[in-house]
Amino acid sequence: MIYTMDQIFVLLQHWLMGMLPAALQPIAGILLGVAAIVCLFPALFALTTVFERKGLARIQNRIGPNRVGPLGILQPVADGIKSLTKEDIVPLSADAAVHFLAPLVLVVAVFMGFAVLPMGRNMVLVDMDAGLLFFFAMGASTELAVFMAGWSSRNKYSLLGAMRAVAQMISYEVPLLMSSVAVVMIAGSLSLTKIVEAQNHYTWGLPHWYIFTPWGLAGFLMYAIATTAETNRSPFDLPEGESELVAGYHTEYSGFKFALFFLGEYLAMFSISGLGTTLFLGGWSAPFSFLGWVPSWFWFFSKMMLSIFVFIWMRGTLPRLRQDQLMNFAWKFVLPLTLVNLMVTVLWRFLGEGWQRWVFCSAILVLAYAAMGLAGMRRGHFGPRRYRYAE
Amino acid sequence: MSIAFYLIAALTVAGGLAAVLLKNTVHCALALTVAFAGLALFFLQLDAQFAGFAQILVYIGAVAILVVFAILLTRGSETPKDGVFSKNWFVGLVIAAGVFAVLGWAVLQSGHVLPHETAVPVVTVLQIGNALMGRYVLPLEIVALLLTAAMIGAVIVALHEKESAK
Amino acid sequence: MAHILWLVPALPIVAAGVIALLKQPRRKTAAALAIGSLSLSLLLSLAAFVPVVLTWAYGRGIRSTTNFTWFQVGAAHVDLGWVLDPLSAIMLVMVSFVGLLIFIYSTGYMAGDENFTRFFCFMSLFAGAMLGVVIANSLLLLFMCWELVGLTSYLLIGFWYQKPSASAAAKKAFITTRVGDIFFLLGMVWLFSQTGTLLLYNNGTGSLEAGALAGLLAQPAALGLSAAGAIGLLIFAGAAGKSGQFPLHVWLPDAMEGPTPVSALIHAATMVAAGVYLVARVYPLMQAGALSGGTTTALTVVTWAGASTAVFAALIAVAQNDIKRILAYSTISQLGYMMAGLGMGGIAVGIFHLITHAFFKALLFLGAGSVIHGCHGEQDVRRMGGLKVDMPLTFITYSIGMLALCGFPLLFSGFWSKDGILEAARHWSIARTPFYMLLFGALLTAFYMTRQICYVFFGYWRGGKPAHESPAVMTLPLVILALFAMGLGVIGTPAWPWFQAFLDGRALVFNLHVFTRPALILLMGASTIVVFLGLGLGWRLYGGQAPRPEEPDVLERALPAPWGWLRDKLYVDELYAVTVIAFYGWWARVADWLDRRVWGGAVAVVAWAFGLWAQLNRFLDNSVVDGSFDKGCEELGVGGGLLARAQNGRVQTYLRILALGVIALVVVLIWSSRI
Amino acid sequence: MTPLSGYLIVAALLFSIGLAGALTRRNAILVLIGIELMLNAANLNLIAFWRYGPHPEALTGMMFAIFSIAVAAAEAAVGLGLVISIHRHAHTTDLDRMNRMKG
Repeated sequence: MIYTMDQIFVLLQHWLMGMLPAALQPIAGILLGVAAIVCLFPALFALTTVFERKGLARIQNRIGPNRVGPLGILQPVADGIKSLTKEDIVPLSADAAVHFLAPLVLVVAVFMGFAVLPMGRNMVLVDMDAGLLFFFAMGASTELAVFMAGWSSRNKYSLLGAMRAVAQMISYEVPLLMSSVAVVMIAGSLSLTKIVEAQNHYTWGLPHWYIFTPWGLAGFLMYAIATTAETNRSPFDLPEGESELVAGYHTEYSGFKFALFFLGEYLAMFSISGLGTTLFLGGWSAPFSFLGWVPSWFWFFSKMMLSIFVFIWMRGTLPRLRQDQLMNFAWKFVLPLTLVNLMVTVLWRFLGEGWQRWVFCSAILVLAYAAMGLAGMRRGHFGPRRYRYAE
Repeated sequence: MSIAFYLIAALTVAGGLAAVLLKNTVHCALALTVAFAGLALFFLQLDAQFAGFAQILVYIGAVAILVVFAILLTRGSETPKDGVFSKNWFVGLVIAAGVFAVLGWAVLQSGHVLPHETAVPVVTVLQIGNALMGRYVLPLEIVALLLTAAMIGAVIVALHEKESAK
Repeated sequence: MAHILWLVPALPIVAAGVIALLKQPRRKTAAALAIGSLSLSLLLSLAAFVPVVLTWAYGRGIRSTTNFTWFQVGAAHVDLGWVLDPLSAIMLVMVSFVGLLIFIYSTGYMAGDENFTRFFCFMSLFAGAMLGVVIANSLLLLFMCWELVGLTSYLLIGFWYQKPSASAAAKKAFITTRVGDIFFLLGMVWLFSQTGTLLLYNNGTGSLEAGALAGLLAQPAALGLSAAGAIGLLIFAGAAGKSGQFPLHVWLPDAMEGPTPVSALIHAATMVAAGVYLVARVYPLMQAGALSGGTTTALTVVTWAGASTAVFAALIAVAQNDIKRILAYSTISQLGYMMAGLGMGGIAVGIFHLITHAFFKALLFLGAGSVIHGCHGEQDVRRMGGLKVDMPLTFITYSIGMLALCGFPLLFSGFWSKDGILEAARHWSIARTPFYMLLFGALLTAFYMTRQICYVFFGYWRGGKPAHESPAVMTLPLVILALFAMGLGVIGTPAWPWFQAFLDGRALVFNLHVFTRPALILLMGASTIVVFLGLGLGWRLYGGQAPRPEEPDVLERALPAPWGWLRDKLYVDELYAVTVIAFYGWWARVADWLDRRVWGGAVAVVAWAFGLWAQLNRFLDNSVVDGSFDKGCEELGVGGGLLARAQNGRVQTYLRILALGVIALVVVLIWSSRI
Repeated sequence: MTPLSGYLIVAALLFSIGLAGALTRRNAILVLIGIELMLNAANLNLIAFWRYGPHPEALTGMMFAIFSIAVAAAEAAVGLGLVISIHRHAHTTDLDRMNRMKG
């Protein structure tokens, strides 16, 4: 029973495939998987929008959407209908082809990422040997889409937004990779399923998630920061800082294309927090061994949604950074720390079992964090803003 | 020769041609990325998963962006009045054609000695990692050094002018 | 212990090296380094000294050497090494201890000098070299350190090189000692040629051991000397140079131009004693084949030189007015005593006086330094006086040193050591003259020291600014040294001749009955009388009232002519000026003339010839070579211009050519593969 | 026509296209793009030969390709940096106007 609950989607897929001739079955399996993803995540996106709006409203002491449907649950439906029926405006001077392609490329590239995420036991579309690499490759190609959007719609705000976005994405991609490489070094594989398997053990009922090790914790924090910047979420949402440039690179998009951008952004959030879950939070493995009976996919999605919630929470809490602060933070704080973290991981790997490695690794990390933080503060690279008034 | 091969080849060559022929420099850059993607697909088709993904990561993720940035920084995107092709472009074209003729001829000549379909090699990332850390560790180090040097060099080359301007 | 003995000299030398690298203002570091290293050396020396004493007490072999080959030329190999025996052990302790005290003193004395660090660099280099001299077991090593010592002495005398007198004195010291060193070198070479080794002791094969000595004795040299004796005399010449024996003493008084601690360390306690030590080291060489009465020609020469120097220097000291010069001459005369003691009484006698003298003469010099310091750099005794009130501590210690130097009976070390020498002189088999000379010397010593004391400490203040007592860092060493100057005599009394026994490796016997021996009583009485005579005379003349600077000295009023001679140091310098230096000057002029006229002319002729040849070549060049060459250049220029066309600075052109090259290459490859 | 030769032909075509671009375009960046294309054609050759060569398990060609990708990245970075700084100097990226180095 438990097994069936756990494997229900897999079984479903097999059952459906069973109705087809053997020749088509591989293709059919893939198609089914793709279809599932393509249906599931946009739905999730719809839910998340309303969830976010309500959450922000709570934080800002409002009520939020509450007109459409009970408690405004159906708000996203209304939004969807609106954006579909809205007139699609393309600026006259815009570069039609690129302007048209940009959102498509973005969404496609983002969707690709889900292909390698294990969303549950045996629930991965393609179990690639170099899954992580694939994921990052796809993530890298979204930057191009953003640029295309910004450049093609001949508008200096869009262009500025695009430039900002691309610069920011590139500079935060480095710590993102670095912090994931630490996991790869310990798990000894680029395949995400193997990484999850490696974390799926328990001692005294507690899981062996990587976040519960010094390097894992540090890596996870770095990863979280990097992802926030990668997905242009606040406090790193300069690319679409409404106060400065109207809406960043999708200023000139309206109607369905705009919706696509919106979708792409949230999908990116989903996929990247899914990856974080897989790398550091033990993927679909249960937090306590006695909870093993709960289906694995439930754990995956709940963890993912949890990190989504954190995203929203930060958005509601933190103010936006300045461009130079952003860059300094990336290159002078996050990157060095990830490098230190790599070294520490190596140490952890070769120090062998025993309490020493806990002490040493944590000590090194804490010291590095403190030293770099203080140095940065003193030089004013980051830290509290200093306001300069016009003379 | 499978259908996939022809499709990918068409895509890649089209991308390449566009990258060379288009008037708008940014379009060229985008077309270039198409060509890169096609090559990545080629690699995948040739069972070189790792190389393919590396290709995407490096070229589409980094080089294309670099090119685009360079274009914007040099305001090269607006097309110059006096044509995008250099004065005696014809000579260049002829030479390129000559090169292609020679290469193609060579390939076709040696067609009979080339090996035929062989067994699909299974290459795990683990093997690649072992190779990189074992047999090819020296080149790896050298490449790492080279990349560092290149990074510093690029930064200095791009920064120097501003410094002196201050 | 013996095998790490090399650390003792090595430490200060290393310290010197480090200090040399320090920056000028790092004064404290420099002083700390120097003093620390030297105190370490002192500890090591003590650690070396104790076992030697113990082994001697148990009557076992008390000489341990460590040798190694430095380099090898064919069959002959040059060995270096160090020896640990009573002689070196005692010298080690003495040098490092006195040196340490003087270092501490210098921190106070040189406090105001801006070249503080340089000073300490040189000082500790000197200390290291001197310790090296002491432990050397090979004449070569000894010679190296010897030269190092000479160099540092030169550097330190000329420390205030701004003063022309100082630099002149430095040069003088260097050159004069060099004269002796040449003899030393000669002796060394000769020794090497004879024995094939420069090691002193090398369990049986050393040059000072029976086998070699026998060989040397068999070798007759000129005027009835055996090779051993001749070599010994040559080496003695070197020693005389260093420790200012009669003909070569002239540099020592001028050496007082250096800072006072330098005078105390180098020109009183240690370096000048190095000569004596050297003679003691090679004593077997001189003693070899002793005639009846245990003396040889070489030893006789040593004795006469020593005795004459003792009297001669004492005489000059009487008429000096510079506080340090008086002490310098007394040093010379005391060194004479030591030499004489070596010549007549053997190692123990000479070295005992060396040790005691080292302490009280260092004390005197430091006291003088303290006086000079107190009187703001005044050195003329006639401009001092009445200081016993202003600087009581200095006065007490100084007078202790003075009494020790005079050999005041029973209480002071100088008495016993000098007595040993006198006794030896009395029993000398050759002649009695040295005995009386030395007695006379003792009288003079007592006299001039009293004179100096009266000038400096008694009477009333005749200088400018009133004097003040020196800081504790300077007076403390004085006190310590004073204690030793008094107490050290105990270890060498005739009743309990520990020192002598230790040096000669004899068993130690204690009996008070020696004092009942009439001979000894007589001798001690004689020296006592002499001393008191000297003191009394001095007090009688100067005690009441020392004359003020402008008016002539008391003695001068009495007998002006001899006083004049003495004041002018018996005209030795002038003698040298008219003989040696004049000769050198003449020879230099000759060489100069030769240079200008003869060689210069030759060179000029050659140069002219070459000039001619060059003219010829130029003609050839202009007419023949250049013509063709220019043509060639034009051709090349034209060709280059043509080629430069191709280089039109267009990248793409180059690229095209490259591509063409590719095509050609592929075609060629394929053709070649075809055939 | 074996599959390998097919890949080789495509590679040669790409190479020639890149060369043509490098030879005919004015914009220095476009020339760089052409060179990148040529490099990639070479990579394709490497991979193809690795795949159809006698010893694919030795990974030689693959490694060669990976290294050449890394080197190409460096080359692009430096090349573009040079172009930018030239643009700062001469305010043009037109190669025909950049002939100061003429002999």
